[in-house]
Amino acid sequence: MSIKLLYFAWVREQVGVGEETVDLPDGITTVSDLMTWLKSRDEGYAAAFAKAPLIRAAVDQEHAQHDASISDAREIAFFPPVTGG
Amino acid sequence: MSIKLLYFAWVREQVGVGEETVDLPDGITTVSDLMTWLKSRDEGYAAAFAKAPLIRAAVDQEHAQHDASISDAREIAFFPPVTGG
Amino acid sequence: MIRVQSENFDIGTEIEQLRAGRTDVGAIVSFTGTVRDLGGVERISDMTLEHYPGMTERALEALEADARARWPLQDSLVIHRHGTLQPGENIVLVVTLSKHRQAAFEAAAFMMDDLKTRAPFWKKETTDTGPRWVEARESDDVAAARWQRGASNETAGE
Amino acid sequence: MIRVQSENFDIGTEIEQLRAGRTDVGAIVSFTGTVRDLGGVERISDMTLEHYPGMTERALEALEADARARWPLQDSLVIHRHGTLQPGENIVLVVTLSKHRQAAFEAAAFMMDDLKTRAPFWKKETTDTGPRWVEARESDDVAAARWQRGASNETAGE
Repeated sequence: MSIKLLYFAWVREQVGVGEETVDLPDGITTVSDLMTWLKSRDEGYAAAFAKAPLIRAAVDQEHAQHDASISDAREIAFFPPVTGG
Repeated sequence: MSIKLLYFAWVREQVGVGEETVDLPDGITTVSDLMTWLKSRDEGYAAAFAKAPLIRAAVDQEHAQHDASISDAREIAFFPPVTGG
Repeated sequence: MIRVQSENFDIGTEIEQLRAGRTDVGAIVSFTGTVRDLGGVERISDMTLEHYPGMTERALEALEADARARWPLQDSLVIHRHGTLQPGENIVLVVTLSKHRQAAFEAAAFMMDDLKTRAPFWKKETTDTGPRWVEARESDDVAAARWQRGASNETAGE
Repeated sequence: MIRVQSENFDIGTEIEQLRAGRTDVGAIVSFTGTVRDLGGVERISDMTLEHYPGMTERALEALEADARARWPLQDSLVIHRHGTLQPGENIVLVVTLSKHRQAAFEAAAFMMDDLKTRAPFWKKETTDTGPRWVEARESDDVAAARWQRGASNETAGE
């Protein structure tokens, strides 16, 4: 499964990239699974996703819980709690 | 006691005057006493102050209840509930 | 600052003058009340605002002082017009500047609710069927009452 | 209407465009959020707003639609900037037009509270001691929660 990933704010800074397209291994069905897999990729991802409880996710541009399914998702984003306004 | 009286909105229209200075007879010590005395003056005052419960008063430019004292007052105003804003 | 005037005001100009040069403000709230054509069977051709010169200024100053005693405001402004106004025209402007949005919102809402029940203005509408004095609304007393001491609407600070 | 832009906006111009030609509006509320210099030991020299293009527009459209489903609004506007801003500059503008003041106030306050917790923006401040990401505040979650269905903040109409 090929999927677009986006990172914002300090998640982006620690991961070292703002956007990428990845092929997911089998068995990754939730946001949480995806975060665990990303953490294993390299030191930057490990540092960013070590703070997993602080990280928010959006699946196809809608806020999503960590247990949300990512089947059929085309775009998943990770970021800290929002601070606009 | 010489005192300045002001009337606003439909109270003014029914009384027929916006402002006047009157000499009050003895024994008029509250807003309510003054309203009763005014009602006896002529038909216009009688019509206006027949609706006494609807009429609000200000003593020296501060909102006042009908039982408020008017001793030492220099200026008393009568008007309907306010409708600004 | 308070002003009572027959001339119109420009909302943007008033806000920009109040905020000019400040970097300690995080939230600016403005409320503008306008003459509304009721849009029912009757149409309003104009509205005349009568007021009590002297007492009006005192009442507006008092309500602004009350707001500033209850909420941390950097500055505030109340402008109320009198005279004859057409549908769509500005009647009243309240602006609040604060560090925090909740204080700015609450203080502006409080000032309008308080103004509606305390400031000595009276509206007379000219309608299709003749002139008539606008009657006070009970809902305005209810709105003002929710700010009474003890109703605890104050922001403790964000 | 919603807009996401790096350019500044003029509060007065935006309000006047929204209200132009209308006589069915009685209340106009505007909220402007600005870059605040904290004024403590640290000074903020600037602030950069990062956002999620695409999702930002969806989030702002959703919160405006929610507000208009809950309060009777004649019109509304949300503008949010991104990019680098100096202390004192505008960040966000919300404008609501309604027949009644309480609906205009509540809808504007709701939109700001909702925006603070849902719109994908992130602030990074440059201070005396270096850059830092602004942390989300628990008070914003509390403010947003008070509008949840069942909290009955809606105006029944004046």
